[in-house]
This record gives sequence, structure tokens and C-alpha cells, in this order.
Amino acid sequence: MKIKITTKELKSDFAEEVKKRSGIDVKKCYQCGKCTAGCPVAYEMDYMPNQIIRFVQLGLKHEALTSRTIWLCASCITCTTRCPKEVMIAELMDVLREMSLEEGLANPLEKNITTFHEAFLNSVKNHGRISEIGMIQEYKMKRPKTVLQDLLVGPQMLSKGKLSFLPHNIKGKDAIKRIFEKCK
Amino acid sequence: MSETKFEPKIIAFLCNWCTYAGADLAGTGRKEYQANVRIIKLPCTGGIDPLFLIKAFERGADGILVSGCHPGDCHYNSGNYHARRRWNVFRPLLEFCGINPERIQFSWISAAEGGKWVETINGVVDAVRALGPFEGYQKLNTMGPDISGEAATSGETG
Amino acid sequence: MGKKIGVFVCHCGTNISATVDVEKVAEEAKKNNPGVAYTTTYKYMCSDPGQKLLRDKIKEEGLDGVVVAACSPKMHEHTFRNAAVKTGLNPYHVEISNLREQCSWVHPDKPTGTEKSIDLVRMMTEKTRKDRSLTPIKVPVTKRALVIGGGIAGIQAALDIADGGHEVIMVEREASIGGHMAQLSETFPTLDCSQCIMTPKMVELAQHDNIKLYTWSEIEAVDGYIGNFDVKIRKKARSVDLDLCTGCSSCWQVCPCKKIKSEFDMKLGNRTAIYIPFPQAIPSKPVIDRENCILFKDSRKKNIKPNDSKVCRKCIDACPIAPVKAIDYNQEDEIVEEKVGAIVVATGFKELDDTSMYGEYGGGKYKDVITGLQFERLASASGPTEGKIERPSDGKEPEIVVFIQCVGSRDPAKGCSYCSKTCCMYTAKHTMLYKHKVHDGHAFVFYIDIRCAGKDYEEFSQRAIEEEGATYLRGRVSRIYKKGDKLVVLGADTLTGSVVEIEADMVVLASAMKAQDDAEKFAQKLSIQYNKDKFFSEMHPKLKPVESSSAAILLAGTCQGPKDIPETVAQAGAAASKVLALLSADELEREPVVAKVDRLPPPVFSTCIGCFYCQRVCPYGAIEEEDIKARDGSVIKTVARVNEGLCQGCGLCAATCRSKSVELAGFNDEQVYAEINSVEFN
Amino acid sequence: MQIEERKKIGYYPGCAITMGSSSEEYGTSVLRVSEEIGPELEEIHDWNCCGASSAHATNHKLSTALSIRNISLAEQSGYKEILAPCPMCSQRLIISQKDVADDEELKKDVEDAIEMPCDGDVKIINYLELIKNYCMDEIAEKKKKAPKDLKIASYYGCLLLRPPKVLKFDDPENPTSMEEIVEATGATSVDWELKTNCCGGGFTLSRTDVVLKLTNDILECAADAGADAIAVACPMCHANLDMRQKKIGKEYKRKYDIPIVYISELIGLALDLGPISLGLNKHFIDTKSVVNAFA
Repeated sequence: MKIKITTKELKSDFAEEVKKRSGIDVKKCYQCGKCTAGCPVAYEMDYMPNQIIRFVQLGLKHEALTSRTIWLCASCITCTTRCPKEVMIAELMDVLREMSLEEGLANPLEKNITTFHEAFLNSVKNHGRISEIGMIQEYKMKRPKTVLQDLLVGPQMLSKGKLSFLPHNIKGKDAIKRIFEKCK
Repeated sequence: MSETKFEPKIIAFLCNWCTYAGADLAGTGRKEYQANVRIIKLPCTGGIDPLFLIKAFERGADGILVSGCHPGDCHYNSGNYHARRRWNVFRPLLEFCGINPERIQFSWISAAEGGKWVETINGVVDAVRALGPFEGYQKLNTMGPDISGEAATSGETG
Repeated sequence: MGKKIGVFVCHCGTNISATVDVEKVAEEAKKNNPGVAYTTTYKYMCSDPGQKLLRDKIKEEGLDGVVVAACSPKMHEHTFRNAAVKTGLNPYHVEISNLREQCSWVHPDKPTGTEKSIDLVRMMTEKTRKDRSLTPIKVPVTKRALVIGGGIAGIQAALDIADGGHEVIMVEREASIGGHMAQLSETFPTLDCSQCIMTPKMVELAQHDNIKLYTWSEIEAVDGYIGNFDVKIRKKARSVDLDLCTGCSSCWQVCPCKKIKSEFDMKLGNRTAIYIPFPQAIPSKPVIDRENCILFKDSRKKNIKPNDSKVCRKCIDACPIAPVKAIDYNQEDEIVEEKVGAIVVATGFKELDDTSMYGEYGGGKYKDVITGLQFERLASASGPTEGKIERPSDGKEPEIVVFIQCVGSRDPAKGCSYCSKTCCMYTAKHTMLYKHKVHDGHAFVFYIDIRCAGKDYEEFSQRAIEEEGATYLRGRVSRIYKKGDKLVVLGADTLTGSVVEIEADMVVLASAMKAQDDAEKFAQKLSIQYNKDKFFSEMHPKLKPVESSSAAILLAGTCQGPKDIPETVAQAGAAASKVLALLSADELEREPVVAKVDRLPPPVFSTCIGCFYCQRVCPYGAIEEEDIKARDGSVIKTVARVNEGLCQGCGLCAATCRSKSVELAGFNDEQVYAEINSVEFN
Repeated sequence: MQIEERKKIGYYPGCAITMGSSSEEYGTSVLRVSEEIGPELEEIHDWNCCGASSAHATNHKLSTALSIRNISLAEQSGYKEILAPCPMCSQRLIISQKDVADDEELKKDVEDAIEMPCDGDVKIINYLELIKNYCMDEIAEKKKKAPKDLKIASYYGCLLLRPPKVLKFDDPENPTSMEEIVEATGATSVDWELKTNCCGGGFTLSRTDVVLKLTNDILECAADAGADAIAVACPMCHANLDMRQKKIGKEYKRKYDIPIVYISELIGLALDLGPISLGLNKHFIDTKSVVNAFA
């Protein structure tokens, strides 16, 4: 990786943008690595959580937004809880995911995760509540490779009455749709 | 003692300010070295009477180290220079006495050079081990007035 | 007949006992040695109960000689001798066998270490047998101190001593006191202006009744010893009479040599040939730079007296003092002598400017690659740019400034392994000063570690990053090269694992603090020790941090090692308190380790044959000639005598003496031979 | 005595524990216990999904609006407190409430989206808080059965505790509330290390591998600490530990048979409520051993 800084290319306001959207000031981070040390999913990440902050600090927008790390973050908030400088790292990941989707930069290798979020929200959008079976259906259709996963779990859930075939429609589902419209 | 491994005994005459402190530093730094050395501390190498060295050999020392401050660092300004000058005069006398001058080494080791102390001591021990035991005076003692042994045979004298 | 000797073997916790069988050492000390009346071992001999044990046993067993087998005599010889004194035993009958530094810590094999320990104890036992009672020597004290160096360390020490009621002689080699602190723009972590806090102290010093100031002067020689030093000071020819000159500035205003690089401004500004280093200089009186003044150049060329040269006499003509002008071209160096009782060395540091050492950073060929002190001058309101940040090459305001830390520090390959300690903080400060003056400028700092340990320091450095927006990049810069009017800085950020290339307008090197160029020579002049980096060595790294290796010579400030202003001031105060303690006594006691020429009853009087070889080798001029006279006053023979006040106890005379008439107390022939003879040779 | 004086508490089940959902037994048991010892819960009318991780991970405003709608509905019905037994829900509601309080602009946008004001200060509590605040005396009073030798590892997961500065519930690194409740039921708490670790939560479908690893760590730790069962208060933790337990065992070559029980189910058993009425038959890992311990 190479970072080039010249008078012309200096104007990366990525960190500023992040701060404006989330109130998170990444300059506070002094790169101690405690977030990474406690991250349960760090072992699967392409960049360590502290490196993602470092990308933001140095204005490396593309590196941050195309990383798999932002998608692998499980939002367990262990990092934020323990950060000595009170940097809200988990919340930073939320903003970066948002920005990544907006810019179409989401890493294709974590398509499963983004598709899941899509399917989940579609279900909420259509019914006001999650229709689990509907959501799973949409997810499996979009990610056919996952179809064979959980082959045993599904039927067992059904047999225990844990998957309802009927969507949980709410009365105000139109209101919910309008929320989705307004929050695009 | 012929077949047991020869372990030379080395007497080291050290100045109080530089080398003695350097040896202390080696200790503080837990730097291991060979245990063959017995240190005699004096204020300055310039205060070492050559007869001390002869006496040590006479008593059975196999080698001697004289070590003080680096040139210019002497606590007493010039003591180590005098020591060096005295050694130049003393050296021919030593050969005359039948002692291989290689059995005596001089070095400058400062209070900050714990590592150098270890290297020097190990070097001296190895060198003297290679030379073998110094038996000149013992032979003289056992053989009576006959001039013989190392003191007379030119084997040891350079 | 013999002495009753007690041997006390210390475990030193487990420091000794882990690798030396202390019980066996104690046992062996007694074996075949009827002189040894008592042996024991103890966990910590230096502890209170340990010392009590020593005292009790001396009394109970009637011991008149003691060997403590413990750590290095440098640690606790004093402790145990003091303990013995309390029982009435003369302290010079107590000897230390160094089992810790010489055995247990360096020989992990227990049998080997034990065997050697037994030898070492026997050697000391035999020496002790020959020990004689010695009485401390009393010497008078000159109640005046010398402070060498007029930077903040020297100023603080001098003021503290002077306020304590003693006279102080201050010697500063530059034309003004003030040192490096006077050059600084603002100081961390409070950002108060350096000169604002410095100049009042300088004025206070100049006006202090107890302080005599020599500027433009150097130490020529120091002789003598604790309480009684003779100092020769070279007052370099200033060409200006300090008594007559009023500092009116007429002379330097007319000087035609205006393009001489100012040392005070780190060569970023100019000065005249007759000049004061900076406006607030103390004394505020000029000096003529004889190297660069055209009158002196001319007189050297023509080999005439300077005053006979007619090339330029503008300054003397402009001098309004009458009838005798304050400028004296023919003035010569003068040697003055002062007597002092104690010396504070506060000679400071030199900033690494040997830029050739860092060829990869241009080695001095890029004008816009500057040092930390140069940046201080740039940022200083009294500096060459009046505080505007302008790069040296073209006066442009730099949009991107790169700061490189650890230049000349932590770089063993370049022979400088130590950390200069202040650079992390001053670099953080530089980024702030830069951002305060160039609001939309960008500061990048390349660092290896950020070491800001000090009160409010961490917060300060974080402020540079969080509030002032300095970008810190973790890595050393590999290379700077020029591209147009930019400097391309090739660095890295190891945190992201990336190469970083910055096109900078200016680069500031956080240059190391080095020892003064002449530190080594100076140390030899004072007989004090220094470390591999030529910083003067303190007596003990923890417990005697301001004492040098020579008695009554104290260290203050950066001559001892890199440190910042608060630390320097604290150390200077500590040095001053040591001086005050010393000067508070009318007499001092000295170790009686001195030489003595024998005296015998008539008709021999002394075995000394009067060759006076001893006089020639004595480094202290301590050997005097004494006429032994008959009753009628006729001289029977002239023999040597040692002046105990001057003798430092090196033993050179004793080793040189042909008739064995001189001996060194505490290390006489008997004692040394006893040690040699007691080594067990197989 | 106190119950009658107290106002009803708004009940926000959330999608996961509502009837006919993957974790309905949690909802069932919460309601059943409250019937027995109070306080009275009343479902918020026409509540909607809080958006859970999928919303906050991808669209902050949407996530906030979805949550706030529920709070506004509750306010309109006059509740002073909302119980959200699912920690995902309670966390999202609390964070959203704080976000709109801190950000005037966001508040305006949200009010515009949900077409309702959101001004009140209704308090959102999780299930442990509810029990601790209202039910500890009642449990002690009405407890009918105490289990014999039932060692329970209390597992909190992430969402009950983090972010601590916002949730302000218990010690984020060494919480003890659940243990107190476990002890109140007569079971024994085991001390173990991973009670606040993450189970992988929402990755159960998308990155099952991650979930299997994290849950295996947790199961292993609890098993090694000698736990007979793990108590939870989160439907996601439950789903991952219960439904996937067999697969975890297969993947990591260790046979686990650790019932994962909701804290509400434990309370119910202590009150001698029927296991089926508590949904204990709906678990993948047989809960018989736990039920029998209370026999």
C-alpha cells in the first residue's frame, strides 16, 4: 500500500465526513490496539479494527470502505466499552458500512452479510415486523450457495412451531413503508 | 595434576575507578565469565609495584591482568600513563626472570564497559590456558639451587 | 599476637546465596585460620538488624578486624565501616569481599562460585590482618563555588548558591549567558515564552551581589581537591572593555560586516562582526568576532598589531565613550585565578548539526531541511523572521511541513544509541507552533515511539494530534530528495503497513542532544568521568545523580545527559544544595588514603634518598621537599614529604620509590602482598 | 402490595420472541411469570420491528426512526416504562432515545418520518432490570421449588451491557444481576470467564462459521466450569447456543449437552409453573435435566 501526500492531494476530508455524520473523532485514537485485542471476530478480518481507524485517520477512504472488516464487525461493542480514549469504534463501523453501501464499495466477499441485512430490512419494510421465513427465503434465494446450510435446523424449527408461515403484518405497515421512504 | 584439566589461576590488578567498576557492571548485568580470576583492587594502575606481579608469579599464578582506565580517563589524570611506561621498562626484566610476557596482559576497561571486562577476562584465561601452567618458580623451589625449569630453558621465553 | 577477625557472609536475599554456598564460605573462612575468631551468615547484612549483628559481634567477640563478604565495596563499604565506628573500632579495619558482583552474579555454577568466594574471603581476611588504624584528614574549605556554564542549569545553580549566602564565580564561554534556553521560542507543556521566563533570571544573576560573572571566558585548568580548588580562567580577548562600555549599540550599528551567520539564530539570520548575540544578552555589551572582522583579517595578513590596521575603524570611531574608548583592538587573553571550594559543571549540550551523518536526509545540502533549534529560531518572535514561519530557501510559507523524530537518537548504526528524551515533546510543540502560525498548514510527524513521560506531557502531545491536527505516522523516514521546490519525504506508516510519500515544503529534523564537542577534553581537565556518548557520569545512577566521580564537583543539566528544562532546573537545584551543604562546614573530612614518606629516628631520619622521582610522577604536586636539619640549622639531608591536603591517594609515588620509603595508607605493600600470598594456587 | 399501586408497564416483545417466532418461549415464559408475580405487562399497540442490527449497521436514521416509533407509541399510551425482554430491542430503543435527545436535527428527521412527536422520557428496561426492580421479593415469597444441585452459568452476551455509558446497566465486565436472580431461584451460580463474550449474534445465517467458533468458546468455557445449564436473557444468544449446539459439537469435536434456558423459564420453574406453559418443550437441547432438578 502506498500513501501519497502532496499539496493537491491533501484534501481528504474523510475523517471530517465521518466526524460530521457520527460525531466520532478518530484523531483521538492513539493506536494502542486494545480494540483489536478484544475483538471476537478479529481473526477473520482482513484489517484489524485499529487499522480501520488508522485508515480513517489518514484519509484512506477506499481502503476503509472496501474492507471486509467493517462487515465482519458483529457490533458486540466490546471495543467501544474498553477503549481508553473513548473512541466509539463499533459505532464507527456502522458509519463506515453506511458509507460503503452508499458509494457501492461493499466488499463482495462479504456479500452474505450485506444480503442478509437487505433481506431483513425488506421484511421489516413490507410487514412492519420480521417474517422470519420470508426473510430466510429471500436470503437463500439471493445467496444460493447457502441453501444447503441449516438444512436440519429449519424443519426442526417448524416442528417446534418456531417459524410462522404467516407474516406478522402490523396495522401501521404503510407508516413503516413511509419511514423507509423518508430514511433513504 | 597432570591429567586433570588445567585451570589457570589469574590475578587481576585493577584500578578502583574504571576497571573495578567495569567488573562490577558486568556483575550488575549478570554477564557470565570464567571464574579463574582473583581481583586485587588498588586505587590506580599507576600504583602497582612491578614486584607485586613477580610475587604473584612466584606464588604460583599462571597469568596476570593489569587493567585500568582508558588513556586520558585516569581518575588521577596520568596514573595509567605511568603504568604503561613502567610496563615498557618492566617487560625486558620479566623475560630476564624467565616469565613469558604473554602471561601478563594490560588493558583499559572503563566503568561503562562491563562487556569488555568479560571479553578480556575470558581472553586472558583462554590465552593462559593455552600457554599451560606456569611452573618456573615451583621447579626452582623443588630443584634447589640448580638453575633450570622454565626460568632457564628458553622454552617459555619469547 | 594476631588480630581477632570476624567474617560476615551476606546472602543478599538470594542474590548471593542462590549461586554461592554461603554457609560453606563462612565455614572455610575459619578453617586453618586461627585469626578468624567468628564467622556467620546473614540474610541482609546491610539491613538495620544486619548492621546491629555486626556491631554486637564486634563487641561480644572483641573483634578488631572485620570482613564483610557481600556486594561491591562501592555499594556498602561505607555502611559497614560506619557501623564499626559506632563500636569504637577504627573503620579501616573493615574490609569488603565482593561476592555478589564478582561471584554470584557472574558464575552461575554453584561449586565454582563457592570456591572462588572462599578464595576472595581469604584474600580479604589476610589483608585485614595487616590493616592499620587510620584517621580521617581534615582539610579547610574555601567558601566559594564555581559554576561552569551560564545556561539555565548554571544560572539556577548559581542563584541558589548565591542566595544561600556564598560567593559564586560563573564562567560562560559565550559572550552572553542564557545558553540554549534563551534560543527557544516557547516551552512545553505550557507554551510560555522561553525568553519571558529566562531573562528575569539572567538579570537577577547579573545583579546578584554574591555572583561574579566571567563571560567570553573558558576554564583553563582546575587543580586542587574538595574544598580547595585552584581554578585558572582564560578571559578571552573581547576587544571591548566591559567596565567602560555602556552597551549603547553605536558600534554594531556602523559595523560594515553585516553578513556573518548568527550562531544564536542557528545560522538562519545575520549579525555584524562587533555584536551582541541577542538583544537581551547579559552582559549587554558587544564582542568583536576576530575571525570575521576585516580589521583583524587585515592585521593578520600584514602581521601587524590590530590597532595599527587602518582598514576599518568604524566601531571605535562610533564609540561615544571618552576620553578612553571602550573598544580596544589590542586587548589580549588574560588568565585569572580563583580559589573555590566546590564546582558545578553545567556545560550543557550541543544540538546534532553534523548533518552529514544523515546523508539520506540531504546531509545539510537542502536549505529547507532544518534542525529543531533552527525551527525554534524561526518560530521565535525575536528570531530572524520575527516569528513568521518562512522556509529558508525562498521565504515561502510552507504548506506542508514534515517533522522527523529521532534524528541522531536511537540509531546505533550511526553510533548514537540513546534517546534524546526531549524531542518527542518539542516536536509536538513545533507542530502546535506551526499550526498556530499557519492555520491551514499541514504537519506530519514521523515517529518510532511517542515518549512523553512527564507531568502534563502526554496530554500535551495528544493535544497536538487531537486539537491541532498534526498527523503522526509511525515510521522512520528513509530518504528525502528534492523535486522542483519540494522535498519528497519517503517514509512509512507501519500501523497501516504502507509506504508514505509526502511532498513537503519544509522538513524539520528533531535533532539529538549531543555532548559538547570538547566534553572529553573538559572532563579530563576536571578529572571527572564520562560515558560512551561523552556525557559526564554521575557517581551513582540512582542515589548520587548530581555528583560527579570527583568529590565536590557536581553536575547539572544536559552535560550529564539529555533532559528538559524542568529536570535541568531540578538537578541544578540539587547540585546547589550539595554545594551549600559542603560549604556550610569549616573543615572537611577526607578519606585518609594518602601516601606517606617514612620517618625514622636519627641518625637515619628517613630511608628516603632524596631522588624525588616521586615528585616527578605525582599528578597533584603533593610531594614537597623537607630539609632535615641539625640543631645548628645545617641541613643534614633533604627528603620527600607528602602534603596530605593535596595527595589524592593514587599510589604512584609508592610504586615509583626506589628505596621503598613511601607507602599508601590502606594499600601498603604488606596489605597487597598479604592478598597475593593468600590466593590458593593448586 | 406494591404491585397494585404501580402503573402497568408497556410490553415490547420484538419480532424474535413474539408468538410464532424463533424464540417465542422467551416471550411465553416472561408473560407467564409476570401473570404470577407481576408487574402487569401490556403489549404496546401495533409495535414494529426495531430494525435490529441490519438497520443500524446500514442506515442510522432508519434504525433510529424504527425504534423511536415504538417509543412514541408507548408514550401516547401513557406508559412510563417499557419492558423489552430482547436485549437487541432494548439496546436499540435506548440508544435511539439517546441519539434523538443529543441531536436536534436527527430528532426532527425522525419525527418527520414516523409522523409523531417523541418528547417523553419513558424508561426502557431489560428483563433482568424488571426482575431486579420489581420481583425479587415476590420470587422469595412465592418460590415453591428449589432445584437440587443445579449449576447455572449466567450468560449475558453483548447487548445487555454494552455500550455501558448509554445502557448504564450493571458492571460491563463483571456483571452480577443474572447470578443474583439465578441464586434467588435456588440454583447455584458457577463462576466462569466468558459471560460477556459475543456469540456472533446476527451472523447466524450469513457467517455461520464465525458463530460456531464463538459459541464453541462459550460452551467449552461453561462446560469446563462445570455448568449443568446456561441461563440467558437474549433470544439470539439462545438461538446460537441452543439450535446450533449439535453442529458446534460436530464442528469442534466435543459432545455438548447443555440446556440453554431463559432466566424467565428458571424463575417459572421455581414458582412451579408448568414446563410446557413456559415453553421448555420448544428447545432443541432437551431441558428435561433442568426441569427434573426442580422436581
